[in-house]
Amino acid sequence: MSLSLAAQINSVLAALILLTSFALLVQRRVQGLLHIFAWQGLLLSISTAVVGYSAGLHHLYISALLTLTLKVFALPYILYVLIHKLKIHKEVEEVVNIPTTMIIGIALVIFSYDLTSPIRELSTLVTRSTLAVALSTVMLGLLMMITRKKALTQIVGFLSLENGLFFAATSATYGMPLVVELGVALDILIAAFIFGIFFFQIRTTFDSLDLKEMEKLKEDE
Amino acid sequence: MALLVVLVTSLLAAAVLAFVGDRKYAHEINIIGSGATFAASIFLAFEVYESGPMLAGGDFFFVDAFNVYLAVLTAFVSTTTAIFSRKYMKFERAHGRIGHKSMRFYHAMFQLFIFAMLLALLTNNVGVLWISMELATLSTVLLVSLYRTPAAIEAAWKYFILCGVGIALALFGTVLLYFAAEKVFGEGTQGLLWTNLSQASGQLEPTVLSLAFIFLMVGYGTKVGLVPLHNWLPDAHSEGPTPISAVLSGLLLNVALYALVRCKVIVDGATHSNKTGYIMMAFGLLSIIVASFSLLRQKDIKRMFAYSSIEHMGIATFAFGLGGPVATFGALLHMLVHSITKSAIFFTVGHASQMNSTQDMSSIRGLVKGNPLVGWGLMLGVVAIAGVPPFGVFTSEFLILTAAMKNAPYLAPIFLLGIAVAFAALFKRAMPMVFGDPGPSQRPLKASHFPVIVHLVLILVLGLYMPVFLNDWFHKAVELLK
Amino acid sequence: MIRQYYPILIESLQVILVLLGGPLLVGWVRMLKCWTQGRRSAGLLQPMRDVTKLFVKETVLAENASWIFRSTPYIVFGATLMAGAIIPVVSADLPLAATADIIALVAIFALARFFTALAGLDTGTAFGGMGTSREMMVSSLAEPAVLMSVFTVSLVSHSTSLSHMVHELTTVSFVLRPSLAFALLAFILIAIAETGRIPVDNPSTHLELTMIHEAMLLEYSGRHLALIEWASMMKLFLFASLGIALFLPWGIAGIDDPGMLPVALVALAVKLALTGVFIVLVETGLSKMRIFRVAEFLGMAFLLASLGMLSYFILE
Amino acid sequence: MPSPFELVSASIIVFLCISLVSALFANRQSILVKLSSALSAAACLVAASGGFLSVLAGSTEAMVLPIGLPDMPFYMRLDPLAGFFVSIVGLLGFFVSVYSIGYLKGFLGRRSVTPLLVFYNIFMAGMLLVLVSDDAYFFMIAWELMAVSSFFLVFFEDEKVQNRRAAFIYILIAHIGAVLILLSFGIMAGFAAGFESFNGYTFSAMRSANMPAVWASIAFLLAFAGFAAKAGVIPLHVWLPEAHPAAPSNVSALMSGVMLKTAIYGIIRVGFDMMGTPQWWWGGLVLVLGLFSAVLGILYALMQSDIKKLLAYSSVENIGIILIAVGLSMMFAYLKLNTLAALAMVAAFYHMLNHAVFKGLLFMGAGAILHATHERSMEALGGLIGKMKWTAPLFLAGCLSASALPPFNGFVSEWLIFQSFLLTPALPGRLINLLIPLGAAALALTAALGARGFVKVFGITFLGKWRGRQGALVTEVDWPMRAGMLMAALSCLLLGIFPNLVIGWLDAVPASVVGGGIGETAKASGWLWLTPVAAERASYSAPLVFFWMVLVVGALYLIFRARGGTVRRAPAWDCGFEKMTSRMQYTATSMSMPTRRIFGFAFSIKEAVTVIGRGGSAIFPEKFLYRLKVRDHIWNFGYKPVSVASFWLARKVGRLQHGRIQIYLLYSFITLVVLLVFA
Repeated sequence: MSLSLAAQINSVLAALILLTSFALLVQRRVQGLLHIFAWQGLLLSISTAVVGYSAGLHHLYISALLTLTLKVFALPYILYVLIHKLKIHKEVEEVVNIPTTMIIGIALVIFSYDLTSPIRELSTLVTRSTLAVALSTVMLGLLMMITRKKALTQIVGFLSLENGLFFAATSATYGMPLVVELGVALDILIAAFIFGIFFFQIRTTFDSLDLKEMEKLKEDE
Repeated sequence: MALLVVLVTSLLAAAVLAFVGDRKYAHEINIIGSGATFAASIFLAFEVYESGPMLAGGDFFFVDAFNVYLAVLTAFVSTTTAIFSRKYMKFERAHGRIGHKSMRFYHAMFQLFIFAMLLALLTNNVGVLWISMELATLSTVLLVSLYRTPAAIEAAWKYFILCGVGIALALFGTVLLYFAAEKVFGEGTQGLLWTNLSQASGQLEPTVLSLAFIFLMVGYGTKVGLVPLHNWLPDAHSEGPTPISAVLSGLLLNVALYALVRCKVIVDGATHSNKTGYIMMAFGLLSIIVASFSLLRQKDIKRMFAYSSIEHMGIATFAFGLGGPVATFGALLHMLVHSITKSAIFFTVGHASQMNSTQDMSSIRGLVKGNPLVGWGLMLGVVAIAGVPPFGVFTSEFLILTAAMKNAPYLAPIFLLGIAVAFAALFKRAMPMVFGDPGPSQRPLKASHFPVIVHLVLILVLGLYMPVFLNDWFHKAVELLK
Repeated sequence: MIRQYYPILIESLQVILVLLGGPLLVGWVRMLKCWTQGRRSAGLLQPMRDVTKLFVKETVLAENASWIFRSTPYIVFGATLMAGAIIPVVSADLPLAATADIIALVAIFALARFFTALAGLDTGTAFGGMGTSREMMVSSLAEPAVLMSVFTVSLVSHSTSLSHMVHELTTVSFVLRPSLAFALLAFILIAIAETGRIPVDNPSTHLELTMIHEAMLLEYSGRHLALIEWASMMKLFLFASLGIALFLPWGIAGIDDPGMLPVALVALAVKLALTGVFIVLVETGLSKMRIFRVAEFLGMAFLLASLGMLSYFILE
Repeated sequence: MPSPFELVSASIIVFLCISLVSALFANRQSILVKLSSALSAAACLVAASGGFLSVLAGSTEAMVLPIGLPDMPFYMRLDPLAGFFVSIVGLLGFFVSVYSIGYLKGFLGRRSVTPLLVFYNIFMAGMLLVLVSDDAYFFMIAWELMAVSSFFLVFFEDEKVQNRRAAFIYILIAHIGAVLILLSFGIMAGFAAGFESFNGYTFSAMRSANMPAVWASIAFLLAFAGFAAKAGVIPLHVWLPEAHPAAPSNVSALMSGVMLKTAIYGIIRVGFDMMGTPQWWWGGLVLVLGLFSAVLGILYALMQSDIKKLLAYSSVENIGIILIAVGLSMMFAYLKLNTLAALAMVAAFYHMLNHAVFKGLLFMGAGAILHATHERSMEALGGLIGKMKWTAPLFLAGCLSASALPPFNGFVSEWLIFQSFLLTPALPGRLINLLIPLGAAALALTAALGARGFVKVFGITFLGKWRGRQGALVTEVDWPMRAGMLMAALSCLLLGIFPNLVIGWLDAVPASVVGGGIGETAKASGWLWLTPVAAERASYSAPLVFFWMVLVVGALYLIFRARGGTVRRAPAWDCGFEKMTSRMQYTATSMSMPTRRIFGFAFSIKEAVTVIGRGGSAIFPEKFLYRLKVRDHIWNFGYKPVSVASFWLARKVGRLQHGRIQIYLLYSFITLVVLLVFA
């Protein structure tokens, strides 16, 4: 496999990741969200492996493996179990309607591209052009967190945002040093447990996972 | 060696406490753990003072004047907080506000949190810095929701999400940092070591670094509690147990600001401009103004002091942004004195709200008559935090304000407005709480005197006299941050 | 020999002159008034006779009158007499003139009034309080005006010392000064108010509600009243001579010029007689003002005095 | 023989020790009151003698304390300027401390006096430290030590809500003022040494700083604003009439008598000493504000019926008078008229000394009244002269001094200020020239109104008949209180009679500040005559006035004594009115009615008469209720809007904390995008 081929594969994967990000934005059903999230994780893991292979960086395989276990199996599974235990099947509600969200999303992609283009010129890596996609994924994750009303969807948005970060780490720099990668993975795992606990706490206290219940703490008029 | 003890002790204490759980002597173990960490940190400080900055654990740890004093401070405040939390948490436990399981969790997480912060301070690796910052967040999230009240859970959720997102952005910044460093240092850990980065900052790509700084700023800035990224802070401080509010306000914010400043040094070295300084000044001023005006209308006592923390972090951030020896010296000192003062205030606030079984300020009355130490402690704490001499907060504000008058005179009026409004708000609220006749519902309380007295004495001493070694450290740190 | 004791002589002469001149001037004014109103007068010496009669009468004190009430007549008399020893009436060469300059002089009058006002409050009567309140209102407006008016003169003469002012004004060649004209007008208005003449106050009224100065003195009798009455007569004399000294000083004997004394005495008599005529003309021509019109009247005086000072700075 | 500086330092240490000891032995209240106050009095005496000697010798001593920041140790310095203020603080402190021995007994058994003793001594130490500090940092510490300790003293009786309110307004304005001063130091330090080092913070460095005129003016304005807030200059005076009545009377005496003076010290220190030559318009500004304070201060004072409030407003007036003199001195110094500058400055210093003594005396007197009657409002007092045979004449002495009547001391200093006005030569700028006559006029008006106010205070309180309920219980206060007041009253008289001695003593101060003096010319005609510039220009002989009065009054008295005139006591005549009750007397409110009519524009007056009639109808009135509320406009137009605006803004800012997490995330998002776009 030549370098250019690896770059091509990577570009395709990047495009797919971007697509899944948009898919997350428009998906209304909770289970659907989880599926898309798992797919995004898988794409990320493949991309990491491809970069690792093409650049000959073997620690990236560990990263890919971590991603695979965490993002494709562990987290979606935890969330899936939670959905069942907490009986969340309702459709997802948005604050902003979907077409508007889409338009904002596209604007964000353009913005990210514009922002990263001076950096692209500097890099010598094959994967450099994917930085724009990584940033877009981060932005779109944030956008999803802003526009969704349920605690669970916020978490999915958050995790997708982390995916973007991870993608940036692998694509732009061929991965961070292993210590960091492991640490990040550990943190995400802990975070997953914490939001798991949270869902139960929220559920038992508020009887719903709707964020509307959690708007009590504010300055009174 | 001392360094290792510092880190291991707290981690070990966390493990032991997780095992011990809600036994009678858990509080004492907590105190001993923190105390041992504190003792070790003093040894570490001695080592550094004798022999200058040092690398340890390969290149993994780096201790210099800037972080060693924060490490000692962290260990110190954690010790006094542990002492305070003994009586405080026993009271909470006795009055059924928290259960058996929560106690185990509380102690373990407290030590883990201290460990995370010490790691963040002492590590040389910018990536590990990020990890430990995240760990510090995660370990406190569930402490904030310890009481399981709806408000506590809401606060914890907001804390978790907002800081999670913030810290994620900081990771993006760190990735960009590494992206730039990779070209100089090649693959591997070398590119993330702060010592390397700061030395070779001139060779790093300025455009990448200024982009990185923005992400780091927004990321760590969220943890510092800078406006408009501050919204989690008042909620988390007001709803968690008071010892946690004390360490969040006194320590976590400091560590986050520390991380930010470390990154600023690298970025400044690359860009050769003071753009980062301007950004920090803007955040600082905005925080000062918004926080001080928010102080005016507070009803909840802990929430009020949380806003006060935002204000003071704003001051420190502003001063770091301002740069120059005097302002930087002032900023370093401000981190120290704010942390000591604010934790002392939270100690008294905790007791005050226990005495009156409420955090609502309009129901807290006449503390001086109920418990003179809590009353006077709160009053003097407020006097100190409001920036009145001879307390240490004044010293740093003095340096920062005078320096601001020289370097950015047009900003001084805004600064002044913030300080004045905050002062008014704090005194307006504190006076009726401390003085006057106590309400009928006030109950006597065995307050934890020692930590309050130690903190207040320390802050008074720092206002009148500064030990030579502290001065030396600050000067070295100033050199470092130039 | 004469030269050596000249200062003491002239000072004694002046004090005696003031002591006697006060009642005489009041007698003169009353005489003139009777003539203009077509009544028969009681003669020039009637005020003196009144005072001596009061001295021998029994003194009645209010039950709750304190030592303030009792000491006030003495203080008032002492202060007025001191003013009499200071103002150059016939000669600028007064040894005691340096005791107090024009500012201190005003303050000495103020001291007398301060105690009079307290005495008005001392007995705890309604009219006493009313008198005090009104008197203090009048004085608090008149005093600055009088100071302003004399300041103009002292600016012109570069001194606040009375004998030096007179000396300066008599020796320097005559110049028409608008500032002095304003100051004179103001001074006349204030002198009327200060000495309690119509249209500000009526010294001979006994209608309670219109009283100002008299209301404070209602409780006095016997020798106390005698002292106060005498002092107020001296005050009229002194204000007249002060005005003369400041604005029409020609004729007053200068420093080291004892030969001029007889001339000065004659000149003083003439000027005072004319002042009496002026007072009577004013008092017959005008009626007493309502109490709050007095404030406007004094405001006018203050304005004139300020104008005098301003015109010194602007025009001279 | 210890040096002046050693004496002053020793007294400061003693004060701090007393404070500490008072805190430690809190359970021996009655001994503590005596011991602590007596020790304070001794320490005050030591400080006063130190200050006195320092001015007498015209010497300057300096020292560096080994504490503080390593780069900024505490610099101390005692020069004649500071020495003068130290002696005022010490002198009044001595009187008041003696007085406190008796006054504080009134609190025993009711509440713990420990906080009062602790903060009283810290307050004294703070004032002295302000005067001897010689670097910006130490100065600020001392300054705020003084402010905070007096803040705690103001609401010593903390259960009263209005006391807390008063203390709050006080500390807020004091702190804002302090920060302004600090900013001014910031400018000066910046020009002195830059901020690359810590060397610029000493006053000696600031003295040698070479500042451009614009920055010098900004620095002066900031410092002036800060000090003016402390001094109670209108429009920054609002705290003063609230705080002084709220504080215990011995504290009000000190606050009004000497604490306000430390602000004047600051203005002189910065304006003359540290800035070098003042600009002429600084003097003009100081003069104009002084005039406003003097006139409005006394007008507001006239409206009060609370004794201590009246006295507080009178302090505003007197601070105004002092500032008038300081302003004149500044203008003269700019014109290099050293003698005139010295004259105006001597006038200012003299008036500060006088005001300290007589206002201290008056507040002590008010405290004695409060102690004896538990009443502060004049409307419920009256006729005390018969029951308080000592307090009454002593208080009268204070009133005479405050009204600037000869032969008391207040007159001498006002006379000197008038002389400065009249000696003013042509000044640069046309308008400023007109300011001089107008200023003189306003000063004259102030003096006259002052007399009016003090007739009211003394007359309503001590004369007439008792207006309140429990008149029988009033007794004279005990000896320490009388002694404190007696010494102050005697000082009032002596300072009034021997001005030449005083001027000869304090002449070293203007010599060190403006480089001129009037000590020689003032006594040129002998000790009997005060001739500030020349005998031809003006002269005043206080001893002669005094002896004349004694002589004439004594002689008349003896004559009547010899003649044996009889005196008969009878009910008051009052034009034949019968059944006079004490309720028919003039009250404080009715006394000030003419002023209210004439100067009504200066106040916001709310007047209401309610008629309560039989059976609820007003046709057959049984009772009239008269309600009067007088406030100064400055509160309504200056402070209320600020407070309202702050809360409005606070509400708007509170909207940021909206409660919805999505909104918070949006903030982060927008912040990020904005920074990415613009940075």
